[in-house]
Amino acid sequence: MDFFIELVVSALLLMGGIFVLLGSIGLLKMPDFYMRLHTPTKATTLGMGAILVACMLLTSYRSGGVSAHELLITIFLFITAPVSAMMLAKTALHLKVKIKKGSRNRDLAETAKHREPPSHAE
Amino acid sequence: MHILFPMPWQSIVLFTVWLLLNESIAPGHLVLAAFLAIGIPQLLRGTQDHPFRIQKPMLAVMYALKVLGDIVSANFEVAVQVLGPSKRLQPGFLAIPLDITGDFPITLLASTISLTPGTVSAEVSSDQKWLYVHALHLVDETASIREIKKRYEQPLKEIFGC
Amino acid sequence: MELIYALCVGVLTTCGIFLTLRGRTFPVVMGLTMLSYAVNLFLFSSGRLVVNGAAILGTTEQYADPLPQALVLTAIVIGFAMTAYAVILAMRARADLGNDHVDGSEKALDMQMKEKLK
Amino acid sequence: MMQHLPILPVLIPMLVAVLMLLPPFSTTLNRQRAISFVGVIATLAVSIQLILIADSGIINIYQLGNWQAPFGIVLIADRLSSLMILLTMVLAFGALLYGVAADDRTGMFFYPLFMFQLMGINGAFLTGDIFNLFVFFEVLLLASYALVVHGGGKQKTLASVHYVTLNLIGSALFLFALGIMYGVLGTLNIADMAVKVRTLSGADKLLAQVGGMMLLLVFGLKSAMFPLHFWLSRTYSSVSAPVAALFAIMTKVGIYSILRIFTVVFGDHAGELANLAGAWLWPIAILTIAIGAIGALASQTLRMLVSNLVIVSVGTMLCALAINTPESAAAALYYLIHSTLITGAMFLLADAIAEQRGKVLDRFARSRRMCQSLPLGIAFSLAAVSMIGLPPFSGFLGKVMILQTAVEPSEIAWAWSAILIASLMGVIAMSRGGSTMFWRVGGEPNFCEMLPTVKLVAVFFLLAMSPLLVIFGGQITEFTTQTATQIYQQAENPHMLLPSLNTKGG
Amino acid sequence: MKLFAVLLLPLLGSLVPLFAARFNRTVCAWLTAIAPAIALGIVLSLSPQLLNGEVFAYAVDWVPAAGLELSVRLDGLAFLFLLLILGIGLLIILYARYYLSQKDSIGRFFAYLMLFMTAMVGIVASGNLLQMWFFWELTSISSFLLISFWSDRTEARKGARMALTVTGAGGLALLAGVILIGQVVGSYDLQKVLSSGDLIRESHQYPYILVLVLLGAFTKSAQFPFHFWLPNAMAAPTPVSAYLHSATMVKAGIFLMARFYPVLSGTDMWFMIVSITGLCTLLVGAYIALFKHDLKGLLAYSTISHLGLITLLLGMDTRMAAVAAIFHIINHATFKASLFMAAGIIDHESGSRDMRQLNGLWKYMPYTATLAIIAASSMAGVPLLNGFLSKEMFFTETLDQGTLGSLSWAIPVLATIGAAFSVAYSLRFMHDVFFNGEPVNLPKTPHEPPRYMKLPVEILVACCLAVGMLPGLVVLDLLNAASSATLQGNVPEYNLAIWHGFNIPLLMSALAMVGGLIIYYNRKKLFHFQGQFPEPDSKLVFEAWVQALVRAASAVHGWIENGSLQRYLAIFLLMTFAVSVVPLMQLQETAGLRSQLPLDYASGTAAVLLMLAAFATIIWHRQRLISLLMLSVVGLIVSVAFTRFSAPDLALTQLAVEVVTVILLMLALFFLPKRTPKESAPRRLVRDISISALVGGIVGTVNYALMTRPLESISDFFVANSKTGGGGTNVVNVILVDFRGFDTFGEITVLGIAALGIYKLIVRMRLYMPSGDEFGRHWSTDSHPMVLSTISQMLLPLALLVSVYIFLRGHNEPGGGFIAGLITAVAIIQQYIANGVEWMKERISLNYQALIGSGLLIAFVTGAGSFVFDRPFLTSWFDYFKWPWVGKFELASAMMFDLGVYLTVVGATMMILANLGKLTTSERVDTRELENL
Amino acid sequence: MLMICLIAATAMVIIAMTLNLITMFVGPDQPDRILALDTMYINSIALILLFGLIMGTSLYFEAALLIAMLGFVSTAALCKYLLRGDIIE
Ligand code: NA
Ligand code: NA
Repeated sequence: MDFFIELVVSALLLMGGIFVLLGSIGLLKMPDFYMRLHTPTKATTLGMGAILVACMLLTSYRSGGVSAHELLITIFLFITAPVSAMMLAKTALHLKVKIKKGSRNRDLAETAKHREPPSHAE
Repeated sequence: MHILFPMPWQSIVLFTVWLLLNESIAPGHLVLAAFLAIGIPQLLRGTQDHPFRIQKPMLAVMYALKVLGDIVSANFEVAVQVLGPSKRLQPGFLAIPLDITGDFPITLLASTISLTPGTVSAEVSSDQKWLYVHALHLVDETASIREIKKRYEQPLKEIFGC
Repeated sequence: MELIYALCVGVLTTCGIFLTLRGRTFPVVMGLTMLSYAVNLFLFSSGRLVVNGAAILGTTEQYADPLPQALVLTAIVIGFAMTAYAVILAMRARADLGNDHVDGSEKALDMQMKEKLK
Repeated sequence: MMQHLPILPVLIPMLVAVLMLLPPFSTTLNRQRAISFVGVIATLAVSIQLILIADSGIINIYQLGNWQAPFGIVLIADRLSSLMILLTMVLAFGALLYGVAADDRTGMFFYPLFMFQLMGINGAFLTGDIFNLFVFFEVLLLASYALVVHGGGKQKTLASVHYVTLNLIGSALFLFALGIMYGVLGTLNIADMAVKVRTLSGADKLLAQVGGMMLLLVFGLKSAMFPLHFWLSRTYSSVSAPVAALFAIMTKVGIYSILRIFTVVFGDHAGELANLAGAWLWPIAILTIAIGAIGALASQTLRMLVSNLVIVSVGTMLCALAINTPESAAAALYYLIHSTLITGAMFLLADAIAEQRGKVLDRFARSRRMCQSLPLGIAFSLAAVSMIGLPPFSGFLGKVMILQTAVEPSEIAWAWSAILIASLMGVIAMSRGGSTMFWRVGGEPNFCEMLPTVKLVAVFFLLAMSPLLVIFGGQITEFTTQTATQIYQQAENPHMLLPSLNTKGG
Repeated sequence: MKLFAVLLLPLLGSLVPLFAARFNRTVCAWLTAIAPAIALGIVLSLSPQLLNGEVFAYAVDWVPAAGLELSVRLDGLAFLFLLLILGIGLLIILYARYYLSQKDSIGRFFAYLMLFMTAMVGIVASGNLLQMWFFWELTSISSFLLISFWSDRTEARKGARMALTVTGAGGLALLAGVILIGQVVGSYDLQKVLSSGDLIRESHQYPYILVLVLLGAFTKSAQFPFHFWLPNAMAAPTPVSAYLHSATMVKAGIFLMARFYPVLSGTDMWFMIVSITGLCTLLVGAYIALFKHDLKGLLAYSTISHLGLITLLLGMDTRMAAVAAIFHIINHATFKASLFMAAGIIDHESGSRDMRQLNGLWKYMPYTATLAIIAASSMAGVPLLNGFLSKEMFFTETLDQGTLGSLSWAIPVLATIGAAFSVAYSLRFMHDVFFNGEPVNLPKTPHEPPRYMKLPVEILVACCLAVGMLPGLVVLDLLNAASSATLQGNVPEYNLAIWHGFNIPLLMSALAMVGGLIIYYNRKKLFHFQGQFPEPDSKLVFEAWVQALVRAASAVHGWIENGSLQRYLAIFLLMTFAVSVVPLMQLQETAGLRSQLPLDYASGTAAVLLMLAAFATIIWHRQRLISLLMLSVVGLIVSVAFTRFSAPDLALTQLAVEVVTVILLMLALFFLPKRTPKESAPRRLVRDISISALVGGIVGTVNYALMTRPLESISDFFVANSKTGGGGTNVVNVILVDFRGFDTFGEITVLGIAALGIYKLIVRMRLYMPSGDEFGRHWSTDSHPMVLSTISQMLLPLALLVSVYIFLRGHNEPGGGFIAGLITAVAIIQQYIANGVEWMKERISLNYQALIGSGLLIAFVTGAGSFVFDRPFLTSWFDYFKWPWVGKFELASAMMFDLGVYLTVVGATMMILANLGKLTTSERVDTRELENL
Repeated sequence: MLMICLIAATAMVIIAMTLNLITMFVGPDQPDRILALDTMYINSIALILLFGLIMGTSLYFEAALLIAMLGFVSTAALCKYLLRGDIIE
């Protein structure tokens, strides 16, 4: 196998694995929900992207053609992940989950919950 | 034309996706793809409440690439934040005043913000004038807002002309 | 691999049955769902476990037994129909009987528990 | 079309049911009634044709998709399945006739579900493939779930919760059993299973034994054998009348399956697994009779009483199956025919009686006099005498034949005492109940709502089968004897059911 | 044919009154009488041969499999009984016409009566034991109807039930006895059985046969201790009592003993059981009869006593005793029937049957009194009457036997005492009713009955006199014929003279007469003595027993079937464990010889995750949402496992189904309590955990044992024929739509039915919607978040595209109609979630029911299409086509079938979910208080 | 090297899934659990793709695609449930 492709694929795979793992570590480690929300939305999505690209490269190489359908999953994840995150944030606002002490603009959470403009806007 | 392609962008996407799915540009698939690209939008006529028009396609591509880059670079930042002690983080909420209008552009902006580092969109105010965002490490509130507006909202406003 | 597979099937069966033995309709439905997972895995494995042998002609040398797979597919669909019916029936029971106990009344409460509650 | 005859009892009800989901039939009840009758009568005609063919000794094997057994699914129209189909359709005709009078308006989809139920039952009787049997079990079960709640009401809902849950566990068990059978035998065709079971030994034999016993429980649950009978009385006594009548065949699906599988696959010729069920069937049969008899005595309503007598009848048939000879199987089949039709009639009758007794319904309590106590009384005495197995109606004949087939002293001791004592309990319970309902009456009814004639016609249609079964007892027992003989021949030589044809006709 | 006529005529006769009831009662009676009269004529026409000892037998097959024949067999014994049944039956018809009142339905009465007559004729004229039993039980049923004729009277209903229960029980015992005889002899043919006496007596079943047959006989003939039903059967109209309870039905038991006399008698067991039972019955009946103030009660107990006497005779070890028994059957029938009728007349004309009220009736009805006194004298055994003759024979035989060995002397002594009581109650009947002062408070002033009501009594009394005075002329031939039929051999020499000279039997008679007079003279003291004992009303006692039985049954039933689903499930599961554990215990090695797959860490970890999630599901089962989330994890990992083990189709299906299920569960959870209350005690938990673990252990063990053993399966065929025969490379899909398409056909039907059933459940569902969550928080006001709605709408066409993709490739690669259908359904559901029901209704209006219907119809038509080509249902067809420029492509009937699957799946899933969703579009009601947590 | 990286990536993904399950256990709130489930869905896509790469087949691609689609639907439904109770209204 072409060493270069192997190298790239390996690197992508490792990167993907690491980001996926990081996303999940962050999910467990972060002190409040909103902070936990960040890591899977970003890290996991990126990790997935990396793995999918590796997948694409490797499959294309192995089959000798162009394998691009993994791209679909990637696009799909990039479209849906932020929406999921937003829905979750919305849910968290609604349920008034605990916000880490010392967070800034904690009052905005209440305003956001009611979908009102921030108080300083009036 | 409008009858055949009520939503041209949708048809293009469907056409492309079909070929991607089948990983083939064989004539048979092209025919099938064309058929589906016409047929499905016809079938779903009226189910798209948020029509949009892309005024500047090239800019859109640029925007996508920029966001992609931001995602990659930003993630390393997040990696550090995750691995490092979280006590040092200073999270907080932001309320970003919106200049763009329309469901689709706002959705796109919110999604971009969520994907890019440090911020997650949380809620849109019911009048669609404010976007609430949670930031993982909020140092300068106004600077962050300005950065977001400039980096993401502005291009979107141009792309969709809204 | 077979051992841990069987272990999983056993555990799923155990948990599914435990839930179906509860006194409320919702856990019972959950238990039935869980049990159907166990059943599907069990039926599936009656063709023995094969790795990388999907029964698509031309993709591999050693094919996994396709027949149990077809059976499981049928079983999944039927299981879905059954579960769906059970779920709605649970709702209907709640509507008709006023509570979600499987016997339609809470008087069938465990005797010991009753004493305890006193 | 003649060679497609075996599949028509499945296809006709299905087609009728499906058409009723679509316009123009989905819109009016009258059209649904009409097409349902057309469907049932057509299927009845087919079943008569089937039994005529079967009576000439031909086993009609229908290879679906033109795939050769054991690879494809086959339908087997032999004497036994043809008999069961005919029985089902006669019962269905009566139930449908009764249903037309009122019950079709008390809930949705009565006719489609009724026809789907028939499809499931007929399919279960015809199929020669064990997994396909599972599928048709599910068809008939789901249709029955939906029919149980037909008409609505707390009792039905509650009965349904129990019925559905127990049967869901039963379905899971069925699949476990199928997994084991396939895992050991590598085949699903019943005849092929029979061929392969003979060669088993060692661990394979033990595993197949587990699978076989699980199958027994699955069929036992359907047939309401002790201790899996708990669903029966509450379900049967709360569902609407035509549904209950149709359900009379449901327990028989279990009995049929036990007869088929535990004769052909696990029968006398099953090598080390010969007579697998025998040791268990005896105590189960006796206890089933006992619990049914006890339940009959404890019953406070006619429908409850009939339900418990159904359990007794199940135990009686299981006794015959436990004896496990062609003669006992023949006797069981005769008894099965009788029991199905009379149970069906009795449930219809119970509903008619309940309708005329005001709010007392079918409870054994003092009430006003029935408006039509004469026809109902005649019907009741006929049904009651038949049901508890006294002459001159069909109940006694089946019972006598089952008693006759017990030959071993221990068989005689157990089976006879159980069956005869249960009969006595039946006599006590039925005479108490009947005399209370018909004779312990106070005052004339203040208003008189006559039953629709068609309801009485339905009741008497099914009831008339009982004397006919006695009058033509010779011919019918001749047929059941040949049926049983055929089943035992299949057990001896399963290759009868495995024709070697070309793999694909093209 | 003549013979069958004897049997069929009464049967036809039972239909006559149903039609004749419209005429007046006399006509009805006459019409009814025609059939039995002809039958009697036929019997009499055969009398020369029958009296000569000839046997008429004719049989046709009825149910050969059961050994049941339609047979008639007439011999001397049958002849005797037929005369009694038909002759007295005719008299009863005449009598009943006057006895029954206007408001009684005479048609119904005669119909029952004739039915009963048919049954009796059937018993005595039967040449097949099963047929005999058939009619035996028919007598129980018809007598039930007759006794309960006045069904509005409690005692009639209870008496009838008691009679039915006791005689029915006896009948069942008889059935067992008959079948045993049939098994020993190998036939139910009476002639064969009668000639197999030794075979039966020597078989080891003999004791059982004897006891069972005698149980039948004793219950029917009201022998002690089964005698109690007879007095209570007196609630019947008197013609019934006269017919059934004196002349015929109770004699059926005697007939049975006589019939089986050649087969069953002759052993010590027979003698002991029969004679002691007879003796006890004789004494008990005679004693109690004296104390009955009710005329019919007295007669009933006297009947019991006389039946005991006959039984005793049959139980004695001399052949002559049997002859005496037969003789007494005749005599008892005549005098007792006439006495009953006389009692009926008295009751009818005076309105009372109580002997404390009835006094001095001689003045009012001297003619009837004369008849009654003659009959009662016969009963007492007064010379010149028939009762005397048979009683003398009885006494003779008591002296002649050695049944009880050295205690045999007791029999004559006790017989004499019994006879004395018999004289006493006969005296009471005569004296207390017709003399003994004036009537007390009678409801009516008594007078003679109508002319023809007396006629039957006159005829019977004439018989008593004729037999009593001219026995040799009147009855000798008949007695001989009946006796020889009973004994199946020569009748011993005997002399039917009125006068045998001074001998011991005569002395015994005299002693009995004197004793009877003394007893009756001292009756006041005896009544007083007897009055000290509480008189148990057997009706109440019996009813109490039945009640106790019912209560016990209810208790046992309630204990077993306590209405708890949890218990039923537990029993079911334990049963499963029980049947599986037996073979598994014999399994030496769990693991087989098949080489196992190596365990990789990823699979191992996934398995651990699966198990953890499963445990978490049950640990959190009381917090339902969390439990549901855990269940989703289980489903997810199961899907992943399917990909790991080479089942892509399964993975796809499992995933799709799982999501739909979770959505469904969430929809349901909205209406259900959000938490499960803690209601299982620790012991219950331990029980449940044990059951679950036992069954789970079995399943796991079996699974392991299976997987580690090699398998020879039919699957190679599918792999080999998938492409060539089915036209697809995805073998699983080809199996689904072709090899085993019929399964799929059933499967989609199941789905369709489920949807219909669910719709049925939903339509009538009345559920309150919670206005807030489990913590009482109000719901969010944003019903359809803009971002979700936007993205969902955008994804809809893509999802449809994917489902088309999955659909089209199914035949060759993972996918197919079912998965495609689920994807489409999920895409639509997503729109429901994101945009709401209203939005969907405006934009996509699909008739889901029609969708299911057309899906199933397409599958059906595809399958049935092969009929056109004369192939079996679902025979598939495929071919490759070339289209210029586009290229080669395949068309297959399987795709059409798959389309049917697709439509059904979409229709069914949407019908379930969308309708469930619509439930909530109605007004929200605040019902937080309903949520009891 | 490729195989090692594949196995390493698989290991990391499976560890990530384990962590997700732990998150689901510890919560503390319902959104946390849903988020963890959502992440688990995505991680399982990675797992399936990696399995495919290791085995050298792309037969499981559709499964991965489907998880991506269905995971989203499931998460949206769960959030909707917590927000509104009624997911289809
Ligand atoms: Na007196
Ligand atoms: Na809703």
